[in-house]
Amino acid sequence: MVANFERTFILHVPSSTENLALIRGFVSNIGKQAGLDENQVCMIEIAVDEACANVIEHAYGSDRTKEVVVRAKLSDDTIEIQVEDTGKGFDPASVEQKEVTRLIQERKSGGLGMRMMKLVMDEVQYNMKPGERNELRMVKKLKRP
Amino acid sequence: MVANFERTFILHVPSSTENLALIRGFVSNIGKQAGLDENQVCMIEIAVDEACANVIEHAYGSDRTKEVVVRAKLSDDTIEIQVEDTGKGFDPASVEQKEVTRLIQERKSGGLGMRMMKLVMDEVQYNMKPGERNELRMVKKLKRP
Amino acid sequence: MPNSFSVSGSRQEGISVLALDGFLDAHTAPAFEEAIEKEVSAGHNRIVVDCARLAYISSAGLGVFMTFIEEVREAGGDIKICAVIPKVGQVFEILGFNSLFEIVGDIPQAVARFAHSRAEGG
Amino acid sequence: MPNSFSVSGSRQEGISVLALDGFLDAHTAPAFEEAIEKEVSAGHNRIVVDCARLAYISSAGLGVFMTFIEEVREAGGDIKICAVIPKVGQVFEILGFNSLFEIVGDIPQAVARFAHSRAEGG
Ligand SMILES: Nc1ncnc2c1ncn2[C@@H]1O[C@H](COP(=O)(O)OP(=O)(O)O)[C@@H](O)[C@H]1O
Ligand SMILES: Nc1ncnc2c1ncn2[C@@H]1O[C@H](COP(=O)(O)OP(=O)(O)O)[C@@H](O)[C@H]1O
Repeated sequence: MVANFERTFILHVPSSTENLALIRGFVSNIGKQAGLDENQVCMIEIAVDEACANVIEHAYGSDRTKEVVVRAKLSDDTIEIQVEDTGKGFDPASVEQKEVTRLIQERKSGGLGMRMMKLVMDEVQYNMKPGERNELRMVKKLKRP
Repeated sequence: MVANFERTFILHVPSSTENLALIRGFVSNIGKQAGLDENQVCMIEIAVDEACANVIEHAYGSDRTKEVVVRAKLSDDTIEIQVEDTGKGFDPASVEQKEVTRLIQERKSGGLGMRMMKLVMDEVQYNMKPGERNELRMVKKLKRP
Repeated sequence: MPNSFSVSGSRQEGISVLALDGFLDAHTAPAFEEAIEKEVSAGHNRIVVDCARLAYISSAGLGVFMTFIEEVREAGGDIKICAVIPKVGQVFEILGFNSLFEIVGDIPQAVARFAHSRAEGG
Repeated sequence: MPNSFSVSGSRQEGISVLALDGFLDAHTAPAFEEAIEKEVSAGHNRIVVDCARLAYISSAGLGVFMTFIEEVREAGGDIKICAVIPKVGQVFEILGFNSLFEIVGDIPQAVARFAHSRAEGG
Protein backbone atom coordinates (compact mmCIF):
# COMPACT_ATOMS: atom_id res chain seq x y z
CA MET A 1 0.00 0.00 0.00
CA VAL A 2 1.34 3.39 -0.99
CA ALA A 3 0.13 6.26 1.16
CA ASN A 4 1.63 9.66 2.01
CA PHE A 5 -0.57 11.44 -0.48
CA GLU A 6 -4.28 11.98 -0.70
CA ARG A 7 -6.18 9.92 -3.18
CA THR A 8 -9.58 11.00 -4.50
CA PHE A 9 -12.18 8.74 -6.05
CA ILE A 10 -15.49 9.93 -7.51
CA LEU A 11 -18.50 7.94 -8.68
CA HIS A 12 -21.58 9.30 -10.47
CA VAL A 13 -24.55 6.97 -10.92
CA PRO A 14 -28.20 7.36 -11.87
CA SER A 15 -30.48 7.67 -8.86
CA SER A 16 -31.79 4.14 -8.59
CA THR A 17 -31.56 1.59 -5.81
CA GLU A 18 -30.30 -0.77 -8.51
CA ASN A 19 -27.01 1.12 -8.25
CA LEU A 20 -26.51 0.61 -4.52
CA ALA A 21 -24.49 -2.53 -5.28
CA LEU A 22 -22.21 -0.55 -7.60
CA ILE A 23 -21.78 2.10 -4.92
CA ARG A 24 -20.93 -0.54 -2.31
CA GLY A 25 -18.36 -2.11 -4.64
CA PHE A 26 -16.74 1.29 -5.09
CA VAL A 27 -16.62 1.93 -1.33
CA SER A 28 -15.47 -1.59 -0.57
CA ASN A 29 -12.49 -1.37 -2.92
CA ILE A 30 -11.43 1.97 -1.42
CA GLY A 31 -11.88 0.66 2.13
CA LYS A 32 -9.60 -2.26 1.32
CA GLN A 33 -7.03 0.10 -0.16
CA ALA A 34 -7.20 1.98 3.15
CA GLY A 35 -6.14 -1.22 4.87
CA LEU A 36 -9.44 -1.85 6.68
CA ASP A 37 -10.46 -5.40 7.52
CA GLU A 38 -13.51 -7.09 6.05
CA ASN A 39 -15.89 -6.13 8.87
CA GLN A 40 -14.76 -2.51 8.95
CA VAL A 41 -15.11 -2.30 5.18
CA CYS A 42 -18.66 -3.64 5.50
CA MET A 43 -19.52 -0.96 8.07
CA ILE A 44 -18.43 1.81 5.71
CA GLU A 45 -20.30 0.16 2.85
CA ILE A 46 -23.44 0.25 4.97
CA ALA A 47 -23.03 3.90 5.97
CA VAL A 48 -22.69 4.92 2.32
CA ASP A 49 -25.48 2.56 1.25
CA GLU A 50 -27.81 4.20 3.82
CA ALA A 51 -26.80 7.69 2.72
CA CYS A 52 -27.36 6.93 -0.96
CA ALA A 53 -30.61 5.02 -0.36
CA ASN A 54 -31.89 8.15 1.44
CA VAL A 55 -30.90 10.36 -1.47
CA ILE A 56 -32.54 8.04 -3.98
CA GLU A 57 -35.76 7.63 -1.99
CA HIS A 58 -36.14 10.90 -0.11
CA ALA A 59 -34.10 13.62 -1.84
CA TYR A 60 -35.08 12.54 -5.35
CA GLY A 61 -38.31 10.67 -4.62
CA SER A 62 -37.16 7.79 -6.83
CA ASP A 63 -36.72 9.99 -9.91
CA ARG A 64 -34.32 7.81 -11.88
CA THR A 65 -33.19 10.62 -14.18
CA LYS A 66 -31.31 12.26 -11.28
CA GLU A 67 -27.73 11.58 -10.29
CA VAL A 68 -26.07 10.52 -7.05
CA VAL A 69 -22.43 11.47 -6.57
CA VAL A 70 -20.14 9.73 -4.12
CA ARG A 71 -16.71 11.20 -3.43
CA ALA A 72 -14.13 9.37 -1.38
CA LYS A 73 -10.89 10.85 -0.13
CA LEU A 74 -8.28 8.57 1.28
CA SER A 75 -5.50 10.03 3.38
CA ASP A 76 -3.03 8.48 5.78
CA ASP A 77 -5.37 8.56 8.73
CA THR A 78 -8.93 9.06 7.46
CA ILE A 79 -11.35 7.91 4.85
CA GLU A 80 -13.73 10.71 4.04
CA ILE A 81 -16.89 10.15 2.04
CA GLN A 82 -19.20 12.75 0.60
CA VAL A 83 -22.60 11.96 -0.87
CA GLU A 84 -24.04 14.71 -3.02
CA ASP A 85 -27.43 15.34 -4.53
CA THR A 86 -29.36 18.24 -6.06
CA GLY A 87 -32.68 17.09 -4.60
CA LYS A 88 -35.15 18.60 -2.21
CA GLY A 89 -32.97 18.46 0.88
CA PHE A 90 -34.25 18.30 4.46
CA ASP A 91 -33.49 19.44 7.96
CA PRO A 92 -31.67 16.58 9.64
CA ALA A 93 -32.13 18.19 13.08
CA SER A 94 -35.89 17.92 12.73
CA VAL A 95 -35.81 14.18 12.19
CA GLU A 96 -36.92 12.47 15.39
CA GLN A 97 -34.72 9.47 16.27
CA LYS A 98 -37.06 6.89 17.72
CA GLU A 99 -35.98 3.85 19.70
CA VAL A 100 -36.06 0.59 17.75
CA THR A 101 -38.63 -0.78 20.23
CA ARG A 102 -40.90 2.13 19.40
CA LEU A 103 -40.41 1.73 15.65
CA ILE A 104 -41.37 -1.91 16.09
CA GLN A 105 -44.50 -1.03 18.07
CA GLU A 106 -45.48 1.36 15.31
CA ARG A 107 -44.71 -1.31 12.70
CA LYS A 108 -42.35 1.06 10.91
CA SER A 109 -40.05 -0.31 8.22
CA GLY A 110 -37.74 2.70 8.28
CA GLY A 111 -36.03 5.14 10.57
CA LEU A 112 -32.73 3.36 11.10
CA GLY A 113 -30.62 4.75 8.25
CA MET A 114 -29.28 7.93 9.81
CA ARG A 115 -28.70 6.17 13.11
CA MET A 116 -26.71 3.49 11.32
CA MET A 117 -24.46 6.10 9.69
CA LYS A 118 -23.82 7.83 13.01
CA LEU A 119 -23.06 4.56 14.79
CA VAL A 120 -20.60 3.49 12.13
CA MET A 121 -18.76 6.68 11.17
CA ASP A 122 -16.75 9.05 13.36
CA GLU A 123 -18.28 12.18 11.82
CA VAL A 124 -21.59 12.67 10.01
CA GLN A 125 -22.44 16.14 8.83
CA TYR A 126 -25.10 17.51 6.50
CA ASN A 127 -24.74 20.64 4.43
CA MET A 128 -27.96 21.57 2.65
CA LYS A 129 -28.70 23.85 -0.28
CA PRO A 130 -32.01 22.36 -1.45
CA GLY A 131 -32.32 22.01 -5.23
CA GLU A 132 -28.73 23.11 -5.67
CA ARG A 133 -26.33 20.90 -3.83
CA ASN A 134 -27.01 18.88 -0.71
CA GLU A 135 -24.02 17.22 0.80
CA LEU A 136 -23.52 14.59 3.44
CA ARG A 137 -19.95 14.29 4.68
CA MET A 138 -18.85 11.25 6.67
CA VAL A 139 -15.43 10.60 8.12
CA LYS A 140 -13.94 7.40 9.45
CA LYS A 141 -10.64 7.50 11.30
CA LEU A 142 -8.17 4.83 10.33
CA LYS A 143 -6.60 3.24 13.33
CA ARG A 144 -3.33 2.15 11.86
CA PRO A 145 -1.67 -0.78 13.56
CA MET B 1 -34.41 -4.13 -16.03
CA VAL B 2 -35.70 -0.66 -16.84
CA ALA B 3 -34.42 0.82 -20.07
CA ASN B 4 -35.90 3.38 -22.49
CA PHE B 5 -33.71 6.16 -21.18
CA GLU B 6 -30.00 6.75 -21.26
CA ARG B 7 -28.08 6.13 -18.08
CA THR B 8 -24.69 7.72 -17.46
CA PHE B 9 -22.09 6.47 -14.99
CA ILE B 10 -18.78 8.20 -14.29
CA LEU B 11 -15.77 7.01 -12.32
CA HIS B 12 -12.69 9.04 -11.40
CA VAL B 13 -9.73 7.21 -9.88
CA PRO B 14 -6.07 8.01 -9.23
CA SER B 15 -3.79 6.83 -12.02
CA SER B 16 -2.49 3.60 -10.55
CA THR B 17 -2.73 0.02 -11.76
CA GLU B 18 -4.00 -0.75 -8.26
CA ASN B 19 -7.28 0.81 -9.40
CA LEU B 20 -7.78 -1.44 -12.43
CA ALA B 21 -9.81 -3.81 -10.26
CA LEU B 22 -12.09 -0.96 -9.18
CA ILE B 23 -12.52 0.08 -12.81
CA ARG B 24 -13.38 -3.48 -13.81
CA GLY B 25 -15.94 -3.75 -11.01
CA PHE B 26 -17.55 -0.54 -12.26
CA VAL B 27 -17.68 -1.78 -15.87
CA SER B 28 -18.84 -5.23 -14.84
CA ASN B 29 -21.81 -3.90 -12.89
CA ILE B 30 -22.86 -1.70 -15.81
CA GLY B 31 -22.42 -4.56 -18.29
CA LYS B 32 -24.70 -6.71 -16.18
CA GLN B 33 -27.27 -3.93 -16.02
CA ALA B 34 -27.09 -3.87 -19.82
CA GLY B 35 -28.16 -7.50 -19.79
CA LEU B 36 -24.87 -8.93 -21.08
CA ASP B 37 -23.86 -12.46 -20.10
CA GLU B 38 -20.80 -13.22 -17.99
CA ASN B 39 -18.43 -13.75 -20.93
CA GLN B 40 -19.56 -10.62 -22.74
CA VAL B 41 -19.19 -8.63 -19.54
CA CYS B 42 -15.66 -9.95 -19.17
CA MET B 43 -14.80 -8.85 -22.71
CA ILE B 44 -15.87 -5.28 -21.98
CA GLU B 45 -14.00 -5.35 -18.67
CA ILE B 46 -10.87 -6.30 -20.59
CA ALA B 47 -11.27 -3.59 -23.22
CA VAL B 48 -11.60 -0.94 -20.51
CA ASP B 49 -8.81 -2.49 -18.43
CA GLU B 50 -6.49 -2.31 -21.47
CA ALA B 51 -7.48 1.29 -22.19
CA CYS B 52 -6.92 2.38 -18.60
CA ALA B 53 -3.68 0.43 -18.20
CA ASN B 54 -2.40 2.29 -21.29
CA VAL B 55 -3.38 5.64 -19.80
CA ILE B 56 -1.73 4.80 -16.48
CA GLU B 57 1.48 3.47 -18.04
CA HIS B 58 1.87 5.43 -21.26
CA ALA B 59 -0.16 8.65 -21.04
CA TYR B 60 0.83 9.39 -17.44
CA GLY B 61 4.06 7.39 -17.19
CA SER B 62 2.89 5.94 -13.87
CA ASP B 63 2.45 9.36 -12.22
CA ARG B 64 0.06 8.39 -9.45
CA THR B 65 -1.06 11.96 -8.78
CA LYS B 66 -2.94 12.02 -12.10
CA GLU B 67 -6.53 10.95 -12.64
CA VAL B 68 -8.19 8.48 -14.98
CA VAL B 69 -11.83 9.09 -15.86
CA VAL B 70 -14.14 6.38 -17.17
CA ARG B 71 -17.57 7.35 -18.48
CA ALA B 72 -20.15 4.76 -19.41
CA LYS B 73 -23.38 5.47 -21.21
CA LEU B 74 -26.01 2.80 -21.36
CA SER B 75 -28.78 3.08 -23.89
CA ASP B 76 -31.26 0.59 -25.26
CA ASP B 77 -28.92 -0.78 -27.88
CA THR B 78 -25.36 0.26 -27.00
CA ILE B 79 -22.94 0.50 -24.16
CA GLU B 80 -20.54 3.35 -24.81
CA ILE B 81 -17.39 3.81 -22.78
CA GLN B 82 -15.06 6.76 -22.76
CA VAL B 83 -11.67 6.77 -21.09
CA GLU B 84 -10.21 10.21 -20.52
CA ASP B 85 -6.81 11.49 -19.50
CA THR B 86 -4.87 14.75 -19.56
CA GLY B 87 -1.57 13.04 -20.29
CA LYS B 88 0.90 13.19 -23.12
CA GLY B 89 -1.29 11.59 -25.76
CA PHE B 90 0.00 9.71 -28.82
CA ASP B 91 -0.77 9.06 -32.44
CA PRO B 92 -2.60 5.73 -32.53
CA ALA B 93 -2.15 5.48 -36.31
CA SER B 94 1.62 5.40 -35.89
CA VAL B 95 1.53 2.36 -33.61
CA GLU B 96 2.60 -0.68 -35.60
CA GLN B 97 0.41 -3.71 -34.93
CA LYS B 98 2.75 -6.69 -34.96
CA GLU B 99 1.66 -10.30 -35.23
CA VAL B 100 1.73 -12.23 -31.94
CA THR B 101 4.30 -14.61 -33.46
CA ARG B 102 6.57 -11.68 -34.13
CA LEU B 103 6.09 -10.22 -30.64
CA ILE B 104 7.05 -13.62 -29.28
CA GLN B 105 10.19 -13.81 -31.45
CA GLU B 106 11.16 -10.39 -30.19
CA ARG B 107 10.40 -11.46 -26.61
CA LYS B 108 8.03 -8.53 -26.16
CA SER B 109 5.74 -8.43 -23.17
CA GLY B 110 3.43 -5.82 -24.66
CA GLY B 111 1.74 -4.78 -27.84
CA LEU B 112 -1.58 -6.57 -27.45
CA GLY B 113 -3.69 -3.97 -25.63
CA MET B 114 -5.01 -1.93 -28.52
CA ARG B 115 -5.61 -5.05 -30.56
CA MET B 116 -7.61 -6.52 -27.71
CA MET B 117 -9.84 -3.44 -27.54
CA LYS B 118 -10.47 -3.53 -31.28
CA LEU B 119 -11.25 -7.24 -31.26
CA VAL B 120 -13.72 -6.90 -28.42
CA MET B 121 -15.54 -3.63 -29.12
CA ASP B 122 -17.55 -2.60 -32.18
CA GLU B 123 -16.02 0.88 -32.32
CA VAL B 124 -12.70 2.17 -30.97
CA GLN B 125 -11.84 5.77 -31.61
CA TYR B 126 -9.16 8.08 -30.21
CA ASN B 127 -9.51 11.82 -29.91
CA MET B 128 -6.28 13.48 -28.81
CA LYS B 129 -5.53 16.88 -27.32
CA PRO B 130 -2.22 16.12 -25.58
CA GLY B 131 -1.89 17.65 -22.12
CA GLU B 132 -5.48 18.83 -22.27
CA ARG B 133 -7.90 16.02 -22.81
CA ASN B 134 -7.24 12.74 -24.56
CA GLU B 135 -10.23 10.57 -25.08
CA LEU B 136 -10.76 6.99 -26.14
CA ARG B 137 -14.31 6.15 -27.08
CA MET B 138 -15.44 2.54 -27.37
CA VAL B 139 -18.87 1.28 -28.31
CA LYS B 140 -20.36 -2.17 -27.94
CA LYS B 141 -23.66 -2.95 -29.62
CA LEU B 142 -26.12 -4.83 -27.48
CA LYS B 143 -27.69 -7.68 -29.35
CA ARG B 144 -30.95 -7.94 -27.50
CA PRO B 145 -32.58 -11.37 -27.57
CA MET C 1 -26.53 -9.70 -11.05
CA PRO C 2 -24.54 -7.36 -8.84
CA ASN C 3 -27.54 -6.76 -6.62
CA SER C 4 -28.55 -10.38 -6.52
CA PHE C 5 -30.90 -11.53 -3.82
CA SER C 6 -33.39 -14.33 -3.51
CA VAL C 7 -35.69 -15.86 -0.91
CA SER C 8 -36.79 -19.46 -0.93
CA GLY C 9 -39.41 -20.84 1.38
CA SER C 10 -40.15 -24.26 2.86
CA ARG C 11 -42.28 -25.68 5.68
CA GLN C 12 -40.79 -27.74 8.52
CA GLU C 13 -42.91 -29.12 11.39
CA GLY C 14 -45.51 -26.43 10.87
CA ILE C 15 -42.92 -23.69 10.72
CA SER C 16 -42.10 -21.54 7.69
CA VAL C 17 -38.41 -21.38 6.87
CA LEU C 18 -37.36 -18.51 4.61
CA ALA C 19 -33.80 -18.83 3.33
CA LEU C 20 -32.20 -15.55 2.24
CA ASP C 21 -29.45 -15.56 -0.36
CA GLY C 22 -27.31 -12.61 -1.43
CA PHE C 23 -27.54 -8.90 -0.75
CA LEU C 24 -30.46 -7.41 1.15
CA ASP C 25 -30.65 -3.64 0.61
CA ALA C 26 -33.19 -0.98 -0.35
CA HIS C 27 -33.32 -2.52 -3.83
CA THR C 28 -33.99 -6.09 -2.77
CA ALA C 29 -35.91 -5.60 0.50
CA PRO C 30 -39.28 -5.59 -1.31
CA ALA C 31 -38.72 -9.22 -2.37
CA PHE C 32 -38.12 -10.22 1.25
CA GLU C 33 -41.12 -8.21 2.42
CA GLU C 34 -43.30 -9.95 -0.13
CA ALA C 35 -42.11 -13.37 1.02
CA ILE C 36 -42.89 -12.67 4.68
CA GLU C 37 -46.18 -11.02 3.77
CA LYS C 38 -47.17 -14.20 1.93
CA GLU C 39 -46.50 -16.35 5.00
CA VAL C 40 -48.34 -14.03 7.34
CA SER C 41 -51.33 -13.78 5.00
CA ALA C 42 -51.49 -17.57 4.91
CA GLY C 43 -51.69 -17.53 8.71
CA HIS C 44 -48.15 -18.86 9.08
CA ASN C 45 -46.92 -16.88 12.05
CA ARG C 46 -44.06 -19.11 13.10
CA ILE C 47 -41.23 -18.07 10.82
CA VAL C 48 -37.53 -18.90 10.75
CA VAL C 49 -35.31 -16.67 8.62
CA ASP C 50 -32.21 -18.59 7.56
CA CYS C 51 -29.38 -16.12 6.92
CA ALA C 52 -26.63 -18.65 6.13
CA ARG C 53 -26.30 -17.34 2.59
CA LEU C 54 -27.13 -13.73 3.36
CA ALA C 55 -23.97 -11.77 2.48
CA TYR C 56 -25.13 -8.27 3.34
CA ILE C 57 -27.96 -6.42 5.08
CA SER C 58 -28.71 -2.70 5.32
CA SER C 59 -31.40 -0.95 7.35
CA ALA C 60 -33.91 -1.53 4.56
CA GLY C 61 -33.55 -5.26 5.26
CA LEU C 62 -33.84 -4.77 9.01
CA GLY C 63 -36.99 -2.76 8.34
CA VAL C 64 -38.72 -5.87 7.01
CA PHE C 65 -38.17 -7.66 10.33
CA MET C 66 -39.47 -4.58 12.19
CA THR C 67 -42.63 -4.35 10.11
CA PHE C 68 -43.85 -7.86 10.86
CA ILE C 69 -42.55 -8.83 14.27
CA GLU C 70 -45.40 -7.32 16.32
CA GLU C 71 -48.04 -8.81 14.08
CA VAL C 72 -46.71 -12.37 14.23
CA ARG C 73 -46.06 -12.16 17.97
CA GLU C 74 -49.60 -10.93 18.61
CA ALA C 75 -50.80 -13.94 16.64
CA GLY C 76 -48.80 -16.21 18.95
CA GLY C 77 -45.93 -16.68 16.53
CA ASP C 78 -42.45 -15.23 16.14
CA ILE C 79 -39.71 -14.51 13.63
CA LYS C 80 -36.51 -16.29 14.64
CA ILE C 81 -33.27 -15.51 12.87
CA CYS C 82 -30.52 -18.08 12.37
CA ALA C 83 -27.11 -18.83 10.85
CA VAL C 84 -26.00 -15.21 10.56
CA ILE C 85 -22.48 -14.59 9.22
CA PRO C 86 -20.35 -12.17 11.29
CA LYS C 87 -20.55 -9.32 8.75
CA VAL C 88 -24.34 -9.43 8.92
CA GLY C 89 -24.40 -10.19 12.64
CA GLN C 90 -22.59 -6.97 13.48
CA VAL C 91 -25.38 -5.01 11.79
CA PHE C 92 -28.07 -6.71 13.89
CA GLU C 93 -25.97 -6.10 16.97
CA ILE C 94 -25.12 -2.46 16.34
CA LEU C 95 -28.82 -1.57 16.11
CA GLY C 96 -29.81 -3.62 19.14
CA PHE C 97 -31.67 -6.35 17.28
CA ASN C 98 -29.96 -8.99 19.42
CA SER C 99 -32.15 -8.13 22.39
CA LEU C 100 -35.33 -7.78 20.34
CA PHE C 101 -35.08 -10.88 18.17
CA GLU C 102 -34.08 -14.42 18.92
CA ILE C 103 -30.94 -15.08 16.88
CA VAL C 104 -29.64 -18.66 16.98
CA GLY C 105 -27.03 -20.84 15.30
CA ASP C 106 -28.94 -22.91 12.77
CA ILE C 107 -32.36 -23.95 11.47
CA PRO C 108 -32.87 -26.93 13.85
CA GLN C 109 -32.14 -24.69 16.85
CA ALA C 110 -34.54 -22.06 15.55
CA VAL C 111 -37.25 -24.68 14.96
CA ALA C 112 -36.65 -26.14 18.43
CA ARG C 113 -37.21 -22.69 19.97
CA PHE C 114 -40.78 -22.87 18.74
CA ALA C 115 -41.34 -26.29 20.29
CA HIS C 116 -42.10 -24.95 23.77
CA SER C 117 -44.14 -21.99 22.66
CA ARG C 118 -47.89 -22.13 22.15
CA ALA C 119 -49.29 -23.44 18.90
CA GLU C 120 -49.83 -20.76 16.30
CA GLY C 121 -53.07 -19.92 14.57
CA GLY C 122 -52.45 -21.73 11.27
CA MET D 1 -7.68 -7.27 -1.75
CA PRO D 2 -9.74 -6.36 -4.80
CA ASN D 3 -6.77 -6.89 -7.07
CA SER D 4 -5.74 -10.10 -5.39
CA PHE D 5 -3.41 -12.41 -7.22
CA SER D 6 -0.94 -15.03 -6.12
CA VAL D 7 1.36 -17.63 -7.68
CA SER D 8 2.43 -20.77 -5.92
CA GLY D 9 5.07 -23.12 -7.28
CA SER D 10 5.79 -26.82 -6.93
CA ARG D 11 7.91 -29.43 -8.71
CA GLN D 12 6.41 -32.60 -10.20
CA GLU D 13 8.51 -35.19 -12.05
CA GLY D 14 11.14 -32.60 -12.90
CA ILE D 15 8.54 -30.12 -14.08
CA SER D 16 7.73 -26.78 -12.46
CA VAL D 17 4.05 -26.23 -11.82
CA LEU D 18 3.01 -22.61 -11.23
CA ALA D 19 -0.55 -22.26 -9.95
CA LEU D 20 -2.13 -18.86 -10.57
CA ASP D 21 -4.90 -17.60 -8.30
CA GLY D 22 -7.02 -14.50 -8.78
CA PHE D 23 -6.78 -11.59 -11.17
CA LEU D 24 -3.86 -11.21 -13.55
CA ASP D 25 -3.66 -7.65 -14.89
CA ALA D 26 -1.10 -4.86 -15.32
CA HIS D 27 -0.98 -4.53 -11.54
CA THR D 28 -0.31 -8.16 -10.76
CA ALA D 29 1.60 -9.32 -13.86
CA PRO D 30 4.98 -8.45 -12.28
CA ALA D 31 4.40 -11.12 -9.60
CA PHE D 32 3.80 -13.74 -12.29
CA GLU D 33 6.80 -12.56 -14.29
CA GLU D 34 8.99 -12.86 -11.22
CA ALA D 35 7.80 -16.39 -10.57
CA ILE D 36 8.55 -17.56 -14.12
CA GLU D 37 11.85 -15.69 -14.13
CA LYS D 38 12.85 -17.58 -10.99
CA GLU D 39 12.16 -20.95 -12.62
CA VAL D 40 14.00 -20.06 -15.80
CA SER D 41 17.00 -18.71 -13.87
CA ALA D 42 17.14 -21.99 -11.97
CA GLY D 43 17.34 -23.80 -15.31
CA HIS D 44 13.79 -25.12 -14.99
CA ASN D 45 12.55 -24.82 -18.54
CA ARG D 46 9.69 -27.27 -18.38
CA ILE D 47 6.86 -25.23 -16.88
CA VAL D 48 3.16 -25.91 -16.41
CA VAL D 49 0.96 -22.93 -15.63
CA ASP D 50 -2.15 -24.09 -13.78
CA CYS D 51 -4.97 -21.61 -14.41
CA ALA D 52 -7.72 -23.43 -12.49
CA ARG D 53 -8.04 -20.58 -10.02
CA LEU D 54 -7.21 -17.79 -12.44
CA ALA D 55 -10.36 -15.64 -12.61
CA TYR D 56 -9.19 -13.00 -15.06
CA ILE D 57 -6.38 -12.22 -17.47
CA SER D 58 -5.62 -9.07 -19.48
CA SER D 59 -2.92 -8.53 -22.11
CA ALA D 60 -0.41 -7.71 -19.37
CA GLY D 61 -0.77 -11.30 -18.18
CA LEU D 62 -0.49 -12.70 -21.71
CA GLY D 63 2.67 -10.62 -22.08
CA VAL D 64 4.40 -12.71 -19.43
CA PHE D 65 3.84 -15.88 -21.49
CA MET D 66 5.14 -14.08 -24.59
CA THR D 67 8.30 -12.88 -22.88
CA PHE D 68 9.52 -16.32 -21.85
CA ILE D 69 8.20 -18.83 -24.37
CA GLU D 70 11.06 -18.49 -26.90
CA GLU D 71 13.72 -18.72 -24.22
CA VAL D 72 12.38 -21.90 -22.63
CA ARG D 73 11.71 -23.53 -26.01
CA GLU D 74 15.25 -22.78 -27.16
CA ALA D 75 16.45 -24.47 -23.99
CA GLY D 76 14.43 -27.56 -24.93
CA GLY D 77 11.56 -26.79 -22.56
CA ASP D 78 8.08 -25.33 -22.91
CA ILE D 79 5.35 -23.47 -21.06
CA LYS D 80 2.15 -25.50 -21.09
CA ILE D 81 -1.09 -23.95 -19.92
CA CYS D 82 -3.85 -25.95 -18.24
CA ALA D 83 -7.27 -25.86 -16.55
CA VAL D 84 -8.37 -22.55 -18.03
CA ILE D 85 -11.88 -21.34 -17.16
CA PRO D 86 -13.99 -20.22 -20.14
CA LYS D 87 -13.78 -16.50 -19.30
CA VAL D 88 -9.99 -16.69 -19.38
CA GLY D 89 -9.95 -19.15 -22.28
CA GLN D 90 -11.76 -16.73 -24.57
CA VAL D 91 -8.95 -14.20 -24.03
CA PHE D 92 -6.27 -16.72 -25.05
CA GLU D 93 -8.36 -17.65 -28.04
CA ILE D 94 -9.21 -14.18 -29.25
CA LEU D 95 -5.51 -13.29 -29.47
CA GLY D 96 -4.52 -16.55 -31.15
CA PHE D 97 -2.67 -18.04 -28.19
CA ASN D 98 -4.38 -21.39 -28.80
CA SER D 99 -2.21 -22.07 -31.82
CA LEU D 100 0.97 -20.81 -30.19
CA PHE D 101 0.73 -22.46 -26.79
CA GLU D 102 -0.30 -25.92 -25.74
CA ILE D 103 -3.43 -25.50 -23.63
CA VAL D 104 -4.74 -28.67 -22.00
CA GLY D 105 -7.34 -29.77 -19.46
CA ASP D 106 -5.43 -30.38 -16.26
CA ILE D 107 -2.02 -30.68 -14.61
CA PRO D 108 -1.51 -34.43 -15.27
CA GLN D 109 -2.26 -33.91 -18.96
CA ALA D 110 0.16 -31.00 -19.10
CA VAL D 111 2.85 -33.01 -17.32
CA ALA D 112 2.26 -35.95 -19.67
CA ARG D 113 2.83 -33.69 -22.68
CA PHE D 114 6.41 -33.25 -21.51
CA ALA D 115 6.97 -37.01 -21.23
CA HIS D 116 7.79 -37.52 -24.90
CA SER D 117 9.81 -34.36 -25.34
CA ARG D 118 13.55 -34.22 -24.82
CA ALA D 119 14.96 -33.81 -21.35
CA GLU D 120 15.47 -30.22 -20.35
CA GLY D 121 18.74 -28.61 -19.33
CA GLY D 122 18.27 -28.66 -15.57
N1 LIG E 1 -31.05 12.79 1.83
C1 LIG E 1 -32.28 13.05 2.33
N2 LIG E 1 -33.11 13.91 1.71
C2 LIG E 1 -34.32 14.19 2.20
N3 LIG E 1 -34.80 13.63 3.32
C3 LIG E 1 -34.04 12.75 4.00
C4 LIG E 1 -32.74 12.42 3.54
N4 LIG E 1 -32.21 11.53 4.43
C5 LIG E 1 -33.13 11.32 5.36
N5 LIG E 1 -34.25 12.06 5.15
C6 LIG E 1 -35.45 12.12 6.00
O1 LIG E 1 -35.11 11.60 7.28
C7 LIG E 1 -35.91 10.48 7.61
C8 LIG E 1 -35.12 9.45 8.41
O2 LIG E 1 -34.13 8.85 7.61
P1 LIG E 1 -33.50 7.47 8.01
O3 LIG E 1 -33.08 7.52 9.42
O4 LIG E 1 -32.42 7.15 7.03
O5 LIG E 1 -34.66 6.41 7.89
P2 LIG E 1 -35.52 5.98 6.62
O6 LIG E 1 -34.80 6.45 5.40
O7 LIG E 1 -35.58 4.51 6.73
O8 LIG E 1 -36.86 6.64 6.80
C9 LIG E 1 -36.45 9.97 6.29
O9 LIG E 1 -37.65 9.26 6.41
C10 LIG E 1 -36.59 11.26 5.50
O10 LIG E 1 -37.80 11.89 5.80
N1 LIG F 1 -3.21 6.19 -23.86
C1 LIG F 1 -1.99 6.16 -24.41
N2 LIG F 1 -1.16 7.22 -24.28
C2 LIG F 1 0.06 7.21 -24.85
N3 LIG F 1 0.55 6.18 -25.56
C3 LIG F 1 -0.22 5.09 -25.74
C4 LIG F 1 -1.52 5.03 -25.18
N4 LIG F 1 -2.07 3.83 -25.51
C5 LIG F 1 -1.14 3.20 -26.25
N5 LIG F 1 -0.02 3.93 -26.41
C6 LIG F 1 1.19 3.57 -27.19
O1 LIG F 1 0.83 2.50 -28.06
C7 LIG F 1 1.65 1.35 -27.82
C8 LIG F 1 0.84 0.07 -28.02
O2 LIG F 1 -0.15 -0.05 -27.01
P1 LIG F 1 -0.79 -1.47 -26.71
O3 LIG F 1 -1.22 -2.09 -27.97
O4 LIG F 1 -1.86 -1.27 -25.71
O5 LIG F 1 0.38 -2.34 -26.10
P2 LIG F 1 1.24 -2.11 -24.77
O6 LIG F 1 0.52 -1.11 -23.93
O7 LIG F 1 1.29 -3.45 -24.16
O8 LIG F 1 2.57 -1.62 -25.26
C9 LIG F 1 2.17 1.53 -26.41
O9 LIG F 1 3.37 0.85 -26.19
C10 LIG F 1 2.32 3.04 -26.32
O10 LIG F 1 3.54 3.46 -26.90
